[in-house]
Amino acid sequence: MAADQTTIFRPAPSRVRQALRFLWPLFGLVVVWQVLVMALDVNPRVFPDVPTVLSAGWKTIIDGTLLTHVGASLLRVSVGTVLAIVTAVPLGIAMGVSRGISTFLTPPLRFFSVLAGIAWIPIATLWFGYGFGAITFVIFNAVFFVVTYNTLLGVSTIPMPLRHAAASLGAGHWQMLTQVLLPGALPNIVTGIRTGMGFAWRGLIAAEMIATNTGLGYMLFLARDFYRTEVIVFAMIVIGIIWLLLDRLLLAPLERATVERWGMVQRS
Amino acid sequence: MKSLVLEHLAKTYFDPYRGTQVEAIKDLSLTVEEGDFVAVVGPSGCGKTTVLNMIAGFVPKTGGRILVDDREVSGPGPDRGVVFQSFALFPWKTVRENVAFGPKMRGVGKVERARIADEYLEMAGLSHAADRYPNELSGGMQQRVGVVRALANNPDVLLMDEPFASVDAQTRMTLQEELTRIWEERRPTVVFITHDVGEAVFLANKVVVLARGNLLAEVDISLPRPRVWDSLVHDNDFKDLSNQVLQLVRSA
Amino acid sequence: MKSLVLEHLAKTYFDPYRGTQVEAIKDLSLTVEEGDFVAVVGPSGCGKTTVLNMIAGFVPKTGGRILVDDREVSGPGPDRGVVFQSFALFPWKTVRENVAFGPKMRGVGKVERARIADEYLEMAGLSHAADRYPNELSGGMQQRVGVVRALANNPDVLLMDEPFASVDAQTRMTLQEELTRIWEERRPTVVFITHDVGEAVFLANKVVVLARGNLLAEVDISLPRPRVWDSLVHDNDFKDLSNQVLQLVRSA
Amino acid sequence: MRPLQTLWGYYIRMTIKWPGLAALIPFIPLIALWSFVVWLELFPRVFLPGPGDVLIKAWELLYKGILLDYLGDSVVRLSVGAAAGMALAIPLGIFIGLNSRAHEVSWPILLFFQAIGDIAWLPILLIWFGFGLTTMTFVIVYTVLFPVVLNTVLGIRSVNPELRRAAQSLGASRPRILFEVTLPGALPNIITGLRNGLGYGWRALIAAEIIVGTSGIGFLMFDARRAGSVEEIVVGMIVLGILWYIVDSWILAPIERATGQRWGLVSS
Amino acid sequence: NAQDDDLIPLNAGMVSGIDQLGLPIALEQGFFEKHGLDVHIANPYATGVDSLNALQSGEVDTVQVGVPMIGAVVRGMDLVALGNYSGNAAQLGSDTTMALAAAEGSGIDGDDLSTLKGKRVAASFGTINHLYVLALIEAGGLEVSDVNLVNTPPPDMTVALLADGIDAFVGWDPWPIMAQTDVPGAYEVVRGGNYISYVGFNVAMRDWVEENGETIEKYLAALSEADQWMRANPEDAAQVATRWIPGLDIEVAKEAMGYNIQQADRRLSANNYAALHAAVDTLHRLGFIDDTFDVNEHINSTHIVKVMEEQPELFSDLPAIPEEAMITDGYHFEP
Ligand SMILES: Nc1ncnc2c1ncn2[C@@H]1O[C@H](COP(=O)(O)OP(=O)(O)OP(=O)(O)O)[C@@H](O)[C@H]1O
Ligand SMILES: Nc1ncnc2c1ncn2[C@@H]1O[C@H](COP(=O)(O)OP(=O)(O)OP(=O)(O)O)[C@@H](O)[C@H]1O
Ligand SMILES: [Mg+2]
Ligand SMILES: [Mg+2]
Repeated sequence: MAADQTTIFRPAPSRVRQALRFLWPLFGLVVVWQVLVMALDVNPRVFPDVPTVLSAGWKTIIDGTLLTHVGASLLRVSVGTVLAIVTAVPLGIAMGVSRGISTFLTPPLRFFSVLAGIAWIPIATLWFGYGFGAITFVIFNAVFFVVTYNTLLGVSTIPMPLRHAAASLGAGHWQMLTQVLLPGALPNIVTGIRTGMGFAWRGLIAAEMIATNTGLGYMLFLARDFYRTEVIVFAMIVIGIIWLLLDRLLLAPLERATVERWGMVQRS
Repeated sequence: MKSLVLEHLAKTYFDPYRGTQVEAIKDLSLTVEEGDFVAVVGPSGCGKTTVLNMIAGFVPKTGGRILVDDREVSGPGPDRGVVFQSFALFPWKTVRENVAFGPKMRGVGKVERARIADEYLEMAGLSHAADRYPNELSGGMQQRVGVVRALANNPDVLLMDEPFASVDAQTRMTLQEELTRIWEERRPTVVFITHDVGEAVFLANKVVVLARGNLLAEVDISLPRPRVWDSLVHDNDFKDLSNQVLQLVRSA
Repeated sequence: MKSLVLEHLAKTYFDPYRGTQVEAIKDLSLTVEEGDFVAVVGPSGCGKTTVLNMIAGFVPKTGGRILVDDREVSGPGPDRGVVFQSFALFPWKTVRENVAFGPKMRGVGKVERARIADEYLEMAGLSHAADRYPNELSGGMQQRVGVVRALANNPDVLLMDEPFASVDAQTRMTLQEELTRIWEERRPTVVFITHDVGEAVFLANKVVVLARGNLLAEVDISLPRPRVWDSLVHDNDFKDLSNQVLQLVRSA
Repeated sequence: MRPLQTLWGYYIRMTIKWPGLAALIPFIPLIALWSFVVWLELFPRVFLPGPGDVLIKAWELLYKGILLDYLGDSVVRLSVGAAAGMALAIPLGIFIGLNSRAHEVSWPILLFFQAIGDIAWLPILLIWFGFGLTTMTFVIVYTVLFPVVLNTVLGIRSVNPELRRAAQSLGASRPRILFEVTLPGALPNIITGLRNGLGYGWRALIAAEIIVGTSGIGFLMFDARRAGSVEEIVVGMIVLGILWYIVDSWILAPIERATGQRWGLVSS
Repeated sequence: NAQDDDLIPLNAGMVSGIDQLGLPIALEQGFFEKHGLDVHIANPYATGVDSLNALQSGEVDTVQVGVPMIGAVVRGMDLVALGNYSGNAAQLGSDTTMALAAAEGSGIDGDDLSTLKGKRVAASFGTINHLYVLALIEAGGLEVSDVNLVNTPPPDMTVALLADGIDAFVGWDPWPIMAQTDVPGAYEVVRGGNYISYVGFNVAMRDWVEENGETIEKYLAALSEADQWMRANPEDAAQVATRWIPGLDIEVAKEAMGYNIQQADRRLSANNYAALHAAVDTLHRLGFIDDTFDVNEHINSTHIVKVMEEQPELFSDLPAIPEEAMITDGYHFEP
């Protein structure tokens, strides 16, 4: 006979344990990296080992340059991303709600969604100015389309009866938006933002090629020009960590408190 | 409250993928007086929900007219409260928030609408579950939330689609009596879909029998009010009327 | 066919967000003989669906044991067919494909399983809707699809959660008689949840009354078979048994 | 307001009558605006060429045979990358969506790498894989991966668990459940993931072709740019936009209509 | 003269730029075949760094690269410079192909470079124009921190100037020339001026160099002949430029070619050792690289010297290398 199938409830793990559980795969990755570099005896110009990267990173931390770069990049990413989210979510909802708007906007949306940020740079510079304007545009362009498409999907998967129920309980347009469409589309919006912000960081790196003397992308390009692979890898790690933190501190709690709790998606 | 007039109402569903069509409602005329209570019965798939959805303004009609207080229906509105066959609770709101949704839309203050909600939850025997989310409720509990959510909004016209189908016999009787009480107090115009013939006769002033998208019969129920189950179960008029309606549904 | 034994079954739902818990089933012991037909009644929220879900292997129990033919249940399986309270039809399959799903999983050939499906759809009065998708059906039609989908798979144990709640009186009687016929023919072990006391007494050999997560009573129904509505409605034993069960539910 | 409304109503009716027009009309105001800005001479022509200039340049490139050649190269790279990306991302997404242990282990790693742009990887990839199809494919796969995985995971986690239960108790084995229940249920999300992923994969290709490229649309755009011509950039953008438009509206959108919308999972 | 099948195959890489044109010209004019080589030119790379990556990955045998070589050598890439693709052996100081262009009203004055103070100036960091702007700043009596330098890829410089994102930029041709035609009011502040010595070498990996001495000599000879042809026919060379650099305007190409041929000198002299050394030194001083290296180890002048000795006619139109800068076998540069 099978062992007792009874499941005993386990209390939610503590914050520390949760963090550890989240971090150990990353530690594993670092170990694999170091072992691979040592085992294959990789040239540091091709791929540096862990201590080299750490000491290169340490140097930038001490002399304060890292902080400047991170600060500059964070500012650019936040402005671009926030602009994109506040335009994309309403647009996605409008398209999900109105057939007319969606027929009108689908073709341009489709057309522009593949146009890379770097292709826009010469034109964006003309329109929005060199430097901050163009950079913001490139980041915006990276985030906007994913969030729009995911919001659109989110809105159109809300079961019709829910929208009907709200309408017949007297919800006006605004209330429909805040009480039904936004929460209903939330799982998809979160995934859209999660994907979009990932692309925002990528867009940033492309954008910081131009008109800058600060930022992680700048740091990365400069390192590339002088073959400082360990600085490149360090910058990549910093970008990854910042993004992880943002996701852990902003998106994941939002997800847990809302869509998972409401039973709209299964818990992970 | 408001009167309700259906004139040569028709609804055909199109399937754009297959190019076929389903005539759900063929030609339906019906007048419901202000403050009247009409029950609609009929075989599964005869078009009851479709009619209700058109009155509520959810699905566009393909013919005829629907007048609520002499004004043609153009979309959903809080004057017509709806209880859905599929409950349609907001998963992202607790039970209390679901019930308080209508008052909130009307701009009722936080404390007051919690009070309203709790009052109705009490009535539905759901006080203990007020803080749960819908996915933590049993089927019957969800249905009751759907019912009181519509009642709490105090609409002029109440459109109810098999509101007690998933509720046990005992709770059902309580709810039926509560509904009668509320109706007598406020006199909303009610359209009540049910499969339970006894329920239809117990509640309504008039029972409408639908069959394959058409009106088959209207039966006036002139039983005295207030009606209570304890006395009615043994009432011969009640039995006769029930039997009459049952025969009609069977013949449909 | 298979017997079914519940021993000190318990189920507590935890809400990890709020840290609260709901004791849905407290301590339930019950034996259902091979080929028996048991109806479960009880107030809304008393734990009927929870028990069914545990027998089906969908939700983990938090205490006790469930034995199907002396083997402990460890997960869902085709030996136990389920009719869901919320239908659970596959939206991406037509009605026929939904019904043919079980046979398809068993590896029945295309032609044969279409034949099986059509036979059952005929029985449920749904032949005309065989090629539609679930979202194009009325509530009662969806429910009937859910019922015949389970029947078509010919399981040893049949777990049915208010399978006829959304079906009109006439169709319901037909389905009840069909179910009786099928049960007499194949003798699956049936656990049938319903809110309709008459239905419970009409169908079952034993009616189990649940109350707040506990077993309140078991009532043996020794009415002769085959049972048909036309004769039973006037049968006094039937009336007495129904009343007895109704009183039990009310007292719950 | 009034005439606008009538115009809008007219537009809606027209698009219902001739759906083909719906794809063209929204671009008319865009092109008009573009021409107008050029006509105003707000910016020197060399920086913002007009539609006419671009058309002439496109014709010239077409005539020389370069455009089609390069387009062919890009399409091959993209197809290889997209195919590899989908082949990797969809199964991975399914695996992570179904298996909570896999989710726990891979999620931090996924998010970490998500933000690190392909451009950052390029210098390292070039040393590893050289200037060939492998690098291109890697970059595209890398870009396609994240949106598709994230969306697939969401899609799978939001399939109603009751449907999976129904299938199980009808005797479906795990693989059968996957194909008969989980995948169709997650399909709307998977398609949106593909739409985002492939769209951005296209962008990554452009970025890669600038550096790695020896041919291709991205190369065409930036090769000329290195000598100061913007026209090729605009030609490239238009070609890419049209191409993606075709892919989306002839492949993705029809799948969407025939599945999610038809099944009533997604309102149209 | 040589038979087709006797030709020695060679893969060469370049970056698309006017100063690199000697390579394609040698191909188009048949100089490679004439010198017994079958050269294949990979499609031009975007930047010098990319061309070095290509070299590292084995895609090409030799490339033409300038300052990016320094970073690579510091990080352990064993590169050897074999000749100049652009530079000047006859004198110290050669930068005619670069200029500082400024926007109208920027107030930057070519006669007084201290006017650069506080201005936003774009340069491509890690390239020769970076070194050039650093020298200009020094010449103006300023500190690097007095000027707001921003990193910008060359193609974006003109549009940046137009959009008023920068006050001025330094760049190689054709960008300063184009700025004057495309950006209303833009003007050339300084052109060349021998502030620095150009670094632009034919570069290969040491292993390869050690095994292919003869091939290298043929290669350098062919390129030298191409340079000579370019110096003699600048108009025709400009035509070639428009073919190899799509989008390049012929008028711009002609003007740029006029400057370019002043630096089309394949020879090596002590001046080129000094140029590389100075570049390494500057970058190290400013902290862009952690380490320096001995330029003697990474310049191999043997092969070009041999060509110069055996085929002097290829260089007959060039100014003679001054005695003190002449290099002989066993030459060792002392800073
Ligand atoms: N997922 C869940 N999380 C928390 N509580 C739950 C969950 N599912 C059910 N419950 C609670 O367990 C109790 C029993 O629910 P169950 O669905 O078994 O009732 P039921 O007897 O089937 O009722 P009904 O006749 O209304 O369908 C109820 O109080 C319900 O709120
Ligand atoms: N969205 C739809 N598309 C196509 N046909 C539909 C749609 N909705 C309903 N129908 C069809 O219209 C008819 C009437 O459906 P309706 O839901 O009104 O029935 P009903 O009387 O409410 O039945 P029940 O008692 O089973 O709920 C049915 O034949 C149904 O299949
Ligand atoms: Mg209905
Ligand atoms: Mg239940």
